[in-house]
Amino acid sequence: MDDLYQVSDLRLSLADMTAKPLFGTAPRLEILKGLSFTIPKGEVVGIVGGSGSGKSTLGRAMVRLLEPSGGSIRFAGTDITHLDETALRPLRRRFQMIFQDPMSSLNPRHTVNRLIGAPLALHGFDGIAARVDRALDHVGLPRSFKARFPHELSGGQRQRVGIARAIAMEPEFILADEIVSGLDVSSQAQVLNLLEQLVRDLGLTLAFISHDLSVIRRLCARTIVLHHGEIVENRPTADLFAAPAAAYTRDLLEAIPLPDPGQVWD
Amino acid sequence: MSFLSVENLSLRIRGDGARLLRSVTLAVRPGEVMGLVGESGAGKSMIGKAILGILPRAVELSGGRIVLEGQDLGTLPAAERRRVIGAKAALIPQDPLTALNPSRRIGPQITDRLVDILGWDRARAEARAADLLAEVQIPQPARVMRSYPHELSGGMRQRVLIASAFAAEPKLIVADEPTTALDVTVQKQILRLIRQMQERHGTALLFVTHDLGVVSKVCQNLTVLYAGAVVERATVGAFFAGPAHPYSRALLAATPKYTDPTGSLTPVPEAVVAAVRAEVVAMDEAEDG
Amino acid sequence: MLRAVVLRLVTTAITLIGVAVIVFVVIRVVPGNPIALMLPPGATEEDVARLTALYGLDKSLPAQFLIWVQGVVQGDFGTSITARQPVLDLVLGRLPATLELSVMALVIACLLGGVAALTGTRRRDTKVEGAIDVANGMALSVPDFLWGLILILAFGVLIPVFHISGRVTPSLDLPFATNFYLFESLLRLRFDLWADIVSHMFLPALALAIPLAAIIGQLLKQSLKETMHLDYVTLSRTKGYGENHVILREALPNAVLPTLTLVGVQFTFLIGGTVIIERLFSYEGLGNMAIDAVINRDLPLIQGIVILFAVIFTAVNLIVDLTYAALNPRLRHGG
Amino acid sequence: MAVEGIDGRGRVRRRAGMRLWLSGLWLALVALVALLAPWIAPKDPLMQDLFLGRMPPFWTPGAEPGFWLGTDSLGRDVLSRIIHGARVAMTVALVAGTITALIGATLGLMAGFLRGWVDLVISRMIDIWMAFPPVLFSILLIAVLGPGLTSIIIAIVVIDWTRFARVVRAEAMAQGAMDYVASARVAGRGRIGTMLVEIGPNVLPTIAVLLTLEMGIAVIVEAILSFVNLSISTDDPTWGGMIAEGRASVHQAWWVLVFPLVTLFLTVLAFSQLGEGLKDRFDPVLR
Repeated sequence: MDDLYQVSDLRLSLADMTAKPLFGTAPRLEILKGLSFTIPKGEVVGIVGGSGSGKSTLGRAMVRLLEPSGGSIRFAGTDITHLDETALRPLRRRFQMIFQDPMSSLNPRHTVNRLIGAPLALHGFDGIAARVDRALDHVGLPRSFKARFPHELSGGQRQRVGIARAIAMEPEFILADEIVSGLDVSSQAQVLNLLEQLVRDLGLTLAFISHDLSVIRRLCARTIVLHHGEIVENRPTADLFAAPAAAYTRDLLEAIPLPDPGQVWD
Repeated sequence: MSFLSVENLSLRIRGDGARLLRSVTLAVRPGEVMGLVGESGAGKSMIGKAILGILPRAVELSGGRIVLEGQDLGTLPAAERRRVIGAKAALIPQDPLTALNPSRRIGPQITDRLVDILGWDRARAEARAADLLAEVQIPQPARVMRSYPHELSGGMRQRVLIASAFAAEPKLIVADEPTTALDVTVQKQILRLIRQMQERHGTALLFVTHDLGVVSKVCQNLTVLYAGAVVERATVGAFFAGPAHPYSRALLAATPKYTDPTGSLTPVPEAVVAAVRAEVVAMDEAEDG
Repeated sequence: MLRAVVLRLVTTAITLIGVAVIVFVVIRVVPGNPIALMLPPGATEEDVARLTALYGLDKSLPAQFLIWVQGVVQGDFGTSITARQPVLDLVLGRLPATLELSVMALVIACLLGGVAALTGTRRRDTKVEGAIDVANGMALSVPDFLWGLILILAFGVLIPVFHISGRVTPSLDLPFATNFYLFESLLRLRFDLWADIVSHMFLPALALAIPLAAIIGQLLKQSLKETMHLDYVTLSRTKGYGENHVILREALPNAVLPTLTLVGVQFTFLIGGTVIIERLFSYEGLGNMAIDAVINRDLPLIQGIVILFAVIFTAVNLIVDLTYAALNPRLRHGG
Repeated sequence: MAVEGIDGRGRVRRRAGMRLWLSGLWLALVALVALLAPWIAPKDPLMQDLFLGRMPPFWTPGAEPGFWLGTDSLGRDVLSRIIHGARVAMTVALVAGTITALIGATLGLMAGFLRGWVDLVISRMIDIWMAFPPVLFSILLIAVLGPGLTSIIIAIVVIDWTRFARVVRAEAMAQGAMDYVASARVAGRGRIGTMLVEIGPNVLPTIAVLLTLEMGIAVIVEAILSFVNLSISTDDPTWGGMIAEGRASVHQAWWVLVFPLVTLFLTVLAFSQLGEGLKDRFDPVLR
């Protein structure tokens, strides 16, 4: 069993609250329209797409924050498509998620120590204090930050706490959902380098969701391109950049403004 | 001959006196496209806001002046200043989703400036609006003018805002991160549109952005800011061939470039940040005497 | 859409039935026999039994409820024990007084609250806004009952400019065909009567209005200030418009909507407040009658009044929802 | 926007600190007076003397020495009755407020976070409760339960739990949509655990504000019930009872209405200002 994730014909529809009539129920909107792919152990895969492509929904389905309405997701051989919360709990440690907005994903009333340590306690880890220290070391934050609250950190530091919380659980898989899109280029580069190094050092399997192909290129061995809830391309990143097969991928690539006045837009 | 000149502009936060802009000097020629670049907190959008007279209440002008076509805006009475700005300058805002009033139809949101401030008659203003909508490639302009903002997509709304900015044939347009909220494919179309319109109308453009890639596509000249101070001024050609200031160099190195697969990104080194910060502090000390 | 309307009607019906059941059960455990109160001293056991049977009080609770519901469906809410008149007539006779009071209070609240919100927004981040916030805070934390007492002292006793009891000066000759005195006096162009009625209603209406005015002032100001930060407001400034235009034309129409739904709920609280305010000002409305009904253990009358209040509350909520839909361009144009 | 907040923040904190102190001080005073009532009241609050009826307060001509705030129509000392009335007011505020908060907040938290059928049942109940005029409902309940302190407390709890349930439900729903709740699920925390550990602390400030407000409301409800003559027995001194008496004789003896009214007003105001002050204190960003 080499594939950590096996996703086949994944479908998901959500209630469309924007079209909800004043009284009554909202119509359902199909977000994911039958996706199939696998993620081998140890691979870093990029998931890219525009707004409304369904990339974040796919991520949330993979870590089972959302329940798919069709198809299946297997994680390490276990079918997790419709598992209930109790059955999922022992598995939860093994797939972790880093969120886009660290301000809303870190409980404003908990200290950094508690944010990283409480999930560990929940899963019966021993030596929690030492593990929290080590996680902070890993992400390059001073140990003295343990006493701080999220609002006392900068954006880049908060995102590091999010990463520390995920890796402290010693997971097999991490899902990173647009984790650098809110950051300035300088902290963006720092966080990306950190993630790259952690993947190498800890042997993680990583899915990296982004709207930005340039970021994907640096980090990911393989790239899945989503468009309107369907996979339009799923290939090694180098191939994809050298010769994009799908028209949408080509458009996407050409539209990226390079920091180079030599690039000409027709 | 520059028709917009910002001279030694300094801004502070009212009350605690924290500096937002430190003696910024800037000159824009008619028809020029000038990029204002910097990371968050660099004060780049504050310059545009100061020019357009829409600074937040908590910010005060602590020095310098803004001259638009020979008129020092600071010397004009408030109502007159608003009228001058309304007639000569315009804004393309960042977020097309919040920049159109959801309870008013599109048409009046384009024509209101022409009718109320410039005194055009309504029929002429509406004809002008329809022409502009056609110019920004909106199909069925007459129908769009009767719709409400929520009936249009994000890209369409940004086109409406561009049309609206050009309505009064302003001499200067400030574009404040106009494509940050859009997908890259839409961004490309919008950037090209802004550039086309600017060339056709001969308008000067002050383009505020954090994205060096966008600057290289749109601007002729650029000004790099750090902590409210100008770090570097250059033509786009010279800058991307090799920035003069170490901070600009570091910023360029930290910008991802997908055509360059092996080169890993270099975060802005701490030493560079410390050096540029020291420069800024030195400026402050010189100013405080 | 049809399904949605049906759903809404069903939930409304559940609410009303729930209210009816609760009142029915609660008042039937009232200690003290209402029949005994009605009869002159020295009435025989037989008299009591006869009257008990007449009002159906000898049957089981579910049976009584069924009889009552059957009656209600036919428009018969029973007969008041104390007044010996049909409950429906009594209640409908008093309803106009309470409605006029509530609507007058609502109008005052909207005026006061609107002015406070607009002034606070126009002068935001200044001492004026601070003063408005303090006034709002005080108005909000003290309920209508206390405002009523304070108004009685201030404008009824200290500077006696308004009447503090009743609905109209009793010696006046009333030519009215309905009980909507305020409305009808205007229609008949009897401004003398109208002034007298307003002078009676003003203080109780103001007492009811003060807390609601504070809520409107606070919510609308907050909503306006949030709207003032949005890009379309900024854009309007760059076009050359001044502060007043920006607040009134750009911000206000959008700020009113979120305030509206909350004001709907608060208006039902205001109507609920008429019960004690009418008592305080001896104003002859539904609420005053309700308190008498409780004190006299007039079961059919209590039931009728409570149900009527519940109907009014649900109707107000429905009207608010419909107004919201009518004002919101997103819903109006099926976006 | 960050820029705009900076100026305002310091001002908010200063004002909040002030009102926290003032309202705390007043409430402490009322509580102390309630505790020590039998020892500090200058007269017996029940003692009637028809020859001393409607004596004005001490600074007016015709005042009777020893009766500082005057007497009511039965010649009872107004000051002593206010002091003794504080006992009922404080008991009702603390006991009814706390029980109402516990029940209402728990139901609201469950409805807002657990959703599903729990929410359906609780929301429907809230709807039904909201269709009652609260004052009439409380009068009705007292008529059923009979007068007395316990009845008042029960009536307040039965009627006002929705005030907590509604607000806490909305707040829990808003907090439940935040990503920190999703991240707790990713960490493997169960539904109940998430509700108590993650959501709980974030709705606590809201509950605290509502609680102090409710304490003020409880005092008012007691006063209203006394006013319609349904509270405690008519002899026992309560602020509401005194106000009812004062209202009846407002043209002859204003002081019988004014003094208990001012006391009640200040107490209710202090409770709500205490809540607002606490909310700012609790806010981790403002702290």
